Amino acid sequence: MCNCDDNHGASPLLPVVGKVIKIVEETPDVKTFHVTSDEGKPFTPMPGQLGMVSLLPVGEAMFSVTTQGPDHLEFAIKKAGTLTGVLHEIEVGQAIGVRGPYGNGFPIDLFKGKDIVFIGGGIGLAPVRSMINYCVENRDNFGKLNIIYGARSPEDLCFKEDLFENWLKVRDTQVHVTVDKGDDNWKGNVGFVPAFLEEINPTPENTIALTCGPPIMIKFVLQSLAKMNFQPEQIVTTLEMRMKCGVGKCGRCNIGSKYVCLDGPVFTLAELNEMPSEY
Amino acid sequence: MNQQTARMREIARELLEKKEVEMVIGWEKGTFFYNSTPVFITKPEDADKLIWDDYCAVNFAKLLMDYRYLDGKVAVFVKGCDARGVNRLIQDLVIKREKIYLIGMPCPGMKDAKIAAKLGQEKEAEVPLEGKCLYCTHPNPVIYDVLIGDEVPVEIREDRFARIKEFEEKSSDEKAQFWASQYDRCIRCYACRNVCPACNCRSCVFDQNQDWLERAVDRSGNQFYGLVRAFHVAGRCIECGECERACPMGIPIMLLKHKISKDINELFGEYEAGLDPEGDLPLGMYKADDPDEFM
Amino acid sequence: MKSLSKANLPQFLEALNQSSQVYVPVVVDGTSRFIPWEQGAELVLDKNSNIPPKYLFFPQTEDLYGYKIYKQSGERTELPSAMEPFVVFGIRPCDVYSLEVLDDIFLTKGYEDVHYKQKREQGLLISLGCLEPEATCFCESWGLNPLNAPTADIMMLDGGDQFLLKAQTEAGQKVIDSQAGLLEEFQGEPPVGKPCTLTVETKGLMERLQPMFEHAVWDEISRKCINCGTCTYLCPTCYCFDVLNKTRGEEGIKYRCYDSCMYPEYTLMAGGHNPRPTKKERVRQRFLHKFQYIPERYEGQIGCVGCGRCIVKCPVNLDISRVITRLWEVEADV
Amino acid sequence: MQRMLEFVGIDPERFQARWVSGSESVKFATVIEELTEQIRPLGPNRKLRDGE
Repeated sequence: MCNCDDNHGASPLLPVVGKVIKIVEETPDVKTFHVTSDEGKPFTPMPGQLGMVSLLPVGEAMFSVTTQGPDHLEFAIKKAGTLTGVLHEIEVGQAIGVRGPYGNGFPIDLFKGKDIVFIGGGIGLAPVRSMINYCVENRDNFGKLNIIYGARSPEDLCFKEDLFENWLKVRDTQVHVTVDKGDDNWKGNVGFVPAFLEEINPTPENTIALTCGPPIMIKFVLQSLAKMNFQPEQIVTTLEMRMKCGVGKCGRCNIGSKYVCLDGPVFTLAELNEMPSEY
Repeated sequence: MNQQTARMREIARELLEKKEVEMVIGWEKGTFFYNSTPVFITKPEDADKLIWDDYCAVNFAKLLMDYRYLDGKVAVFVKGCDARGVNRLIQDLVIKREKIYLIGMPCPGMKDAKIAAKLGQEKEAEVPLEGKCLYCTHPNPVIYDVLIGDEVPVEIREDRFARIKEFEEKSSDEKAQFWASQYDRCIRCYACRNVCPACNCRSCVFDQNQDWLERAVDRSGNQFYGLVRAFHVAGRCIECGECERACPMGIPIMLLKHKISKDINELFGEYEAGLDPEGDLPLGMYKADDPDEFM
Repeated sequence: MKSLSKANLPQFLEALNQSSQVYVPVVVDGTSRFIPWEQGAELVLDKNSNIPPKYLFFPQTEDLYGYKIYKQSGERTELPSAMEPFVVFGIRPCDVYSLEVLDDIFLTKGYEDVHYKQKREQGLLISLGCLEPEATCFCESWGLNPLNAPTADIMMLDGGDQFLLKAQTEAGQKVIDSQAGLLEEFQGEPPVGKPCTLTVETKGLMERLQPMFEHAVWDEISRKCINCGTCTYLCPTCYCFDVLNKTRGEEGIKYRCYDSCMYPEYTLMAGGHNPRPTKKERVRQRFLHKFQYIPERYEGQIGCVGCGRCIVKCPVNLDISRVITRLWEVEADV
Repeated sequence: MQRMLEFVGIDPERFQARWVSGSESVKFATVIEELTEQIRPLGPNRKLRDGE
């Protein structure tokens, strides 16, 4: 877990002031913001790590870095509150504060050489995508990739370009997409992710499942995975908690004695079972 | 053990045995002789925890809000101020009268726990009454299902507006300085709001996710909080004095509340909140002959 | 061991005040707190302060950095917070230890809180031992000694008409040497203090609590709590804070201020999900954080120093020492 | 409310209450101008300021 922040001695809460160079509208309520700074990429996160995005005078909040380029970071942000509401109104060129990377990120060694089942729901695909793209860039380190993703409706599907083009070109990679409610020109599967997962029925042999989505979906996905006898150590998820400082000091994001912003947000189900169920 | 305590335990045991109520809320002995603290009894055999002594100052009305969705009834012991607190919640449509069983306790006035702690048990006789009991006008509960013991004589120990008139004589700079130094000490713990039966809004203007009040603790923010809360309970404040008793920093909050009550009495006629849940609220309705000095 | 006659105390403080700002416990409008020393200030030295000295190291509201509103360009400016040296006179051993607990939290685990660190480095502690702990004190139950704060710079005891001073660090020794004129040698026996009257069993409390997350006792304990912030804001070991900003026109200040796990919005997330929706979870979090999570996360560190401020000031007398007793009484697996 | 502002030490000449309906735009303008003229000589209001 890297804690080297470039401004040694200065407060870890001090952001780097960067700039939004591109805004992609994924869905009516999700936009992806490409952020860079004068010195290029503000920080280099591992897959699953978070960044604290601040837009003053409104406020700051923690978001997963969905993917990154050589000199920019991408944050996929759903409109859900005051800050995210304002973020959805800004234009390219807007100054934006960023600090990080925070959190432990996905345990890469656990995935090495294994087949991986990615199960995402709605905006939950954002953190999962950082791992998918990492696997695509280091394809040989990993086994078969099986991406299962669902959203409320076809227009709510995030990262359509990846889903229907880029990821299909990757070796040994299947992409299964479902929606809760289809519309007239939707040809794909219609149904909830947990049921869809059981239809696809990936084998637990030498496989790691990585899931992230709304709490209700996670509850049933975990049940389905158990039915397909995935062991708790084979299931990895990333939690959303209210985080304020991002450096394990403000005491807010604790689950038991663990701080989600430092010891998380990524936990295996085995670890979660040890922790009090208060998340 | 005084006979009120005995009677309290009897009634509680009966109510619970006959399953007329799911829970009985009363006082039990706390850590020290000057602590009588709320207790929630659900089993008849626990009724013997109940006590009635000179330190039962805690007002339960606000705690009833946690049980408004309980399917059964809740019994609660009410002094004069507690009963007005219950009326406050009924009138604000927060709890329903038929869901609570009220056991009235005529109140001789409670002793000041903070001073009792200083003086110690030997000098207990010298402990004065709580500030809020000095100006109490209704020691006998105004609403109850059953009354324990007979009513106590109503003797006004201190006119509740005396302090106000005295304070009004000061110059505006003195007043400003007084309130500045008082609210400089506020640590924004919101005990005064959380203990107040009149503060029963579902979501409060001072909750964090509404940016009306900055959480930075400074003089203007604290005064904004104190004053706005005084205005929000204007005409509904039952003057139970719990806010002043609960304040860890000893800020004289009741001065603000009594000032507003005095103004309401002068502008809209004699009125004491929480006496009759059906009556009109002075600031809740409009009369043609309402004064309008600023027209 | 040196001795300082009580008559010379004002002189002693005035002399110290020349080189570094001295803070002393004084009653301000009925509540005692640590404020800058002034000639003629009337110190309260018979019992602990209502506001803990933690406020000097971790203030209730503290500015972090300034900023200009982010438009096409945005700016944030580090605020000059060069902290001059200061002296805390009359801090009690339990509060000195509470700073050690905060050191673990603010200065370890990969990140250092620079604001707290600066104040900690600049602060010199002259601790006054408690000859007669108050009825609400139970520091001894946590293994602390009311007469001695090992990490204080100077340890002081009340010897009747004089104070007995013992330097415990170089900085402390320097202060003693600089005030040699006012001090005399003391040969006699230091006074003996009384033990705490309030005691609770704290050994093994962490292990005891680990299986009790779903225990029904939490319902019973939390019922009378009114979820105000009094206990958390007066506690010397509570450290939770919120990070916010206040804007005035084009510029603003990013600041942090105390926050309390007792408030419902503490864990409320965008989209409405709240892992601690009711009073029970919040009251449970407060006690588990002190008795289990801090010891678990910081290898046996304690989360409560038994100062008793929350016992004194809780509007409904939810007494932390009785909670501990209750947690031992109930059978573990109900 | 006027009495309360006085009670917490705001100088009485610093505030006034007027009844102006939304449609009385002329009266609204004159009332504001009047008030500003009266207040300006009193200088800035020191009270209820941030942390002074």
